[in-house]
Amino acid sequence: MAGLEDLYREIILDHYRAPRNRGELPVPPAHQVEGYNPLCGDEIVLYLDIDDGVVRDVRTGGQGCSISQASTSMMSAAVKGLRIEEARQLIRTFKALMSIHESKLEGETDGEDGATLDGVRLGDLEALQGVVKFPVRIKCATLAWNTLEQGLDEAGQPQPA
Amino acid sequence: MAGLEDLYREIILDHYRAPRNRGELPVPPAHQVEGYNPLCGDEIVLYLDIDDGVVRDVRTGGQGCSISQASTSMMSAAVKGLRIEEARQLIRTFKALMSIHESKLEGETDGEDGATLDGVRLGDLEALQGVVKFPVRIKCATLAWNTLEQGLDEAGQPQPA
Amino acid sequence: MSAAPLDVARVQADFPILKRQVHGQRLVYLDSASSSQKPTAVLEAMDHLYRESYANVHRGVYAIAEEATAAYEGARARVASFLGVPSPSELVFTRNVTEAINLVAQSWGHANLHEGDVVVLTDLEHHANIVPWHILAAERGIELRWVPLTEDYRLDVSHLDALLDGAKLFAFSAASNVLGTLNDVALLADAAHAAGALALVDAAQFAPHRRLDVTEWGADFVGVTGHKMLGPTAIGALWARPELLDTMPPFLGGGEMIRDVSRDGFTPNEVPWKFEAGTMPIAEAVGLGAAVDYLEALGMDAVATHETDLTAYALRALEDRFGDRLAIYGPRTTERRGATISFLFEGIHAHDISQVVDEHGVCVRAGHHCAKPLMRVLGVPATTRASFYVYNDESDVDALVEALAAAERFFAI
Amino acid sequence: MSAAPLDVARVQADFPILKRQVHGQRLVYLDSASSSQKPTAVLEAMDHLYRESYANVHRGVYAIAEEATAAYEGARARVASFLGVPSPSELVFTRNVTEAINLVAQSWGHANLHEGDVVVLTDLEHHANIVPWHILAAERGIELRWVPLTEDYRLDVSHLDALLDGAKLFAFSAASNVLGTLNDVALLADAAHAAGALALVDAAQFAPHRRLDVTEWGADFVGVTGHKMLGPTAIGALWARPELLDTMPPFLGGGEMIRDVSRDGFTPNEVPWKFEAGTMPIAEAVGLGAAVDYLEALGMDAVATHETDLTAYALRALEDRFGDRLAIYGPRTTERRGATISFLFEGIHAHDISQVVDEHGVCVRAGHHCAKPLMRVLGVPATTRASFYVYNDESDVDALVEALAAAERFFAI
Ligand SMILES: Cc1ncc(COP(=O)(O)O)c(C=O)c1O
Ligand SMILES: Cc1ncc(COP(=O)(O)O)c(C=O)c1O
Repeated sequence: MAGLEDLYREIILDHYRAPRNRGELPVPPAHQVEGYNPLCGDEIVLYLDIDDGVVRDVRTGGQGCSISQASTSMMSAAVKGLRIEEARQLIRTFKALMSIHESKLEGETDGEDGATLDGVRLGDLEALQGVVKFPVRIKCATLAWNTLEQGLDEAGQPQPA
Repeated sequence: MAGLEDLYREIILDHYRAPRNRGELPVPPAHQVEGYNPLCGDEIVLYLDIDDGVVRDVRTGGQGCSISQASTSMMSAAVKGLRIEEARQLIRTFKALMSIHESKLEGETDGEDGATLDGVRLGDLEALQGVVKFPVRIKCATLAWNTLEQGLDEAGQPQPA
Repeated sequence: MSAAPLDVARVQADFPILKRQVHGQRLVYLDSASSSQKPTAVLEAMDHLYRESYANVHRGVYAIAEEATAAYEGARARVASFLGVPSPSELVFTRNVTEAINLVAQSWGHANLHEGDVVVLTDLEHHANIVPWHILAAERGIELRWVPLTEDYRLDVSHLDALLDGAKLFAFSAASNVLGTLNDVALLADAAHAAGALALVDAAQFAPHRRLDVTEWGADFVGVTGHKMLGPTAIGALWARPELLDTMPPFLGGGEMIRDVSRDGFTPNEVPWKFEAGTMPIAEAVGLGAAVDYLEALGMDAVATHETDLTAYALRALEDRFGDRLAIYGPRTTERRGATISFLFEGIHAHDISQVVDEHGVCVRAGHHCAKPLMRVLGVPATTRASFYVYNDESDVDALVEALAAAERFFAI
Repeated sequence: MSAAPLDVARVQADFPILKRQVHGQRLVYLDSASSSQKPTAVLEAMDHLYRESYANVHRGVYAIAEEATAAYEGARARVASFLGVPSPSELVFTRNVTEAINLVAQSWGHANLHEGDVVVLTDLEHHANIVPWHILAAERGIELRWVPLTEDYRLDVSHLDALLDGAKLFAFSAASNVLGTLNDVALLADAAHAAGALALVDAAQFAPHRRLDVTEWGADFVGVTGHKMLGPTAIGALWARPELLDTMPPFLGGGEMIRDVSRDGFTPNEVPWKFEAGTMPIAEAVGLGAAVDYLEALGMDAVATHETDLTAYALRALEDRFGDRLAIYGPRTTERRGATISFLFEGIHAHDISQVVDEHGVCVRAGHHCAKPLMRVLGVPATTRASFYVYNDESDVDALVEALAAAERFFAI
């Protein structure tokens, strides 16, 4: 039985209370992209400043629960400065983390090497892995990432082969 | 519990085996009308020779189960020669007979005065009252009568006030 | 009509799920507006059919087929009588109220609505009474208009006549699934008729809680959904005036809804079967029949009184404990109000509240409640919603208040 | 896959209704082609959901809502796997196969069929796979063509290519509900594709009886209906190629099928939810999940073998006892044939036969079996139909033969 502390780790509540990179960027040159979670009504807006294959800046807006807000905040911090391929790799890694089945996680020692997946360092993002134990909330955690992916696509950046 | 003999009275089987008034009439002057029982696929065709407010002649065609065939046969015999208002009255009476609930019938002595309803003599038709105990078959028994009613309507005869 | 007050303890004993624990806590089910729990009588009615008299209906002449048909049509008669429907033949079974409204949109709508025609909705509709009209609007170019809300979360009828001017249909809910507001259906239906429009009532949130009489309402279409009124999933009903049902074209095509089929075409069956294509929710209809029997045995007046008392208690308890920190989206008194209470804590998302109170065994909904246009009007992305029904009592309200207090502490900044 | 033969006595013990008596006789249920009976496991799965974990799905974050959602989506995964569907997201739950076909007709059909387009059907279709196309034909002016039958009650494929020439869709059943004929689905689907048409398969009478693998068939749409395959009423399923589902417009509008709704319009949800408007048949999906588990435990190969043996026995018994007096409408051997046998006695109406055998506890269907165009081809208004399933055995065939003999005597002229 998963407890609330699995879901609401301290670092998540911290990102929720003090979200990083809130704000807007002028469009254009930035790309603006919106995401919805039809379940709970969460909305997120991303402004992506992409230049020369690099995510130079990210700003976020919208409203949502602590999980979606924290995930958005963490995502914005994690992808800023990444090359597009790196950002896409991180999206894949994060989504893979979110699709790991509860039973696998249960057997894990607490985050000892859970911090890498496919060799990608997750850092703070690792704190979100407890969400997997609350299936309904997974969409809250992935909203920012799906929106980012859509933004990268829309920004017309070539997809990796 | 109703038994088969309630449904298949001898006189019904007789009408079924030797249906009265089978055949066709030239259209026009006769009116032709068709009826279907969507449940069992029974089809009936009536030819009505109506003149001066009187059902001068009736012929019947189509295919169906013993109940629908017997009811058609009995109907044709019963309405031939009736004035239209009388025929309509008979339709109403017959349908009323068919909508009497089983429990009422159970209490009845066997046909002693069951042969009249609203003061209309039913004669042979009375034999069909056992059908009420087999709700699914009621539509077999009423098919001919509904078709007759439709025929009288279509023939443009004035409906009684 | 029973004048006896509701014996909630006895009612609770009829609902097996209430014996359940979650997270080691007593289950406090406060999400009946989403779907109600089911009494043993409903479960047993369906089980009995399957174990004793199950067969497809309208099709067989053998004994169990007759029994199943009698059970199915008997259920139609009981539901019809519960809703004040004059004749069972005016009641069409559907999967849910969503399908009932889609049936009207596609059958009546396709036959009667053309480019430029106006359908009037309200700002408090559930998506079930919005999206079917959007689909039609996109296909046909009809215009949608929206009756706004007042400050106290009621329909603002001050410009109703202007909004209804030239309208063909006014489609509105009898009770809001978010605000708890009960609308004055007869008044709205009258206004529709005065403007020459038909009135469609989404009674999903009304039928479970108040005595409903379609003829008193004077509307033209009324839809209800079984799973919110103690019935099983997969059964709902549409009542419509018989003249309308008679002339409406079929909705779905298939077995049962036809009189004849040839290679060249088909002739539809009589109502209500014209609208019941394929094998219907037989056991579910029987379950809904048992549900309305159960409600009638409780007495809808007793149900209404119980819910009103509980709502008053809950409104007071929330205000006493949380004051201004908790905003209630809906009328603050029990006047023309059902037992559905939407609220938000300043700075805490509805979703998070719901998650924390679940830890205390308390089930409340968080989200847009399938009413996104209303959420936009309210200016919030989501609310937390507690809704009460026949099996809830004051101890459930107390449990909610304690769990909310714990949630507030948990997210305290 | 179980290679063990079916232990019919054990199977019978799982079906509570078989303990029932009618007219003082043992119930001999031979109408499974109309609807099957339900094993205890199916009834208990639904009961368990309602008693332990019931809530509306996809909507709540609380524990029992999560459990209900997991049960509903888990059922989708199990049914998908039973049908060889690659991913659960390709499987849409519907009320029944009738709704599945109407969904295709209205969603795919409205988007893809225009005046003069051709849809090819066959002469052995059920109304469910005829009337939706008639409705579309009347609305859109599409042309319907019909694949005829051979003398031995199979599809005559000799002119198939000509019939399919220029067609957009070939819609046919995998198994006839009247004749018992099993069609060569892969061959028909290939022919459709060769002509540039899509293939829709009505698998209502196939899925309960034979292992079905949608990818092996290579069709584009496949519909099944739960109540004929040991599941409850009110649940069916439509599989379609994901590319099709993705591009098809929504069918019914309401909650759950949307991603966003505003006053101006809506954005549909992902598949399969795009096609699941309103509260779905939650308990019924769970029941169908339990039904396919039950069938898988029996082993579909064992089911097929059992049915083939029983059909051979029945065909022989009918012929031995009644000879030419009894006409069988369908293949005379078990090759490419299911366990559904339609027949008529010379001079005795199907309805009357059914009534008399009921007196002996034997349930058979009489009528047009929702296949009136086929009845016209056969030149009869109705047939009597006996259909066998997992819980039937040779003693049931014997009871049928005795009851038929009694009926023949009763109506002897
Ligand atoms: C071949 C076939 N298709 C379609 C149907 C319709 O099934 P349902 O009524 O469950 O939609 C049936 C059964 O009646 C059938 O046998
Ligand atoms: C007001 C209202 N209308 C319609 C619906 C849709 O009900 P269903 O999902 O049973 O069709 C609901 C419930 O979700 C509702 O509250």
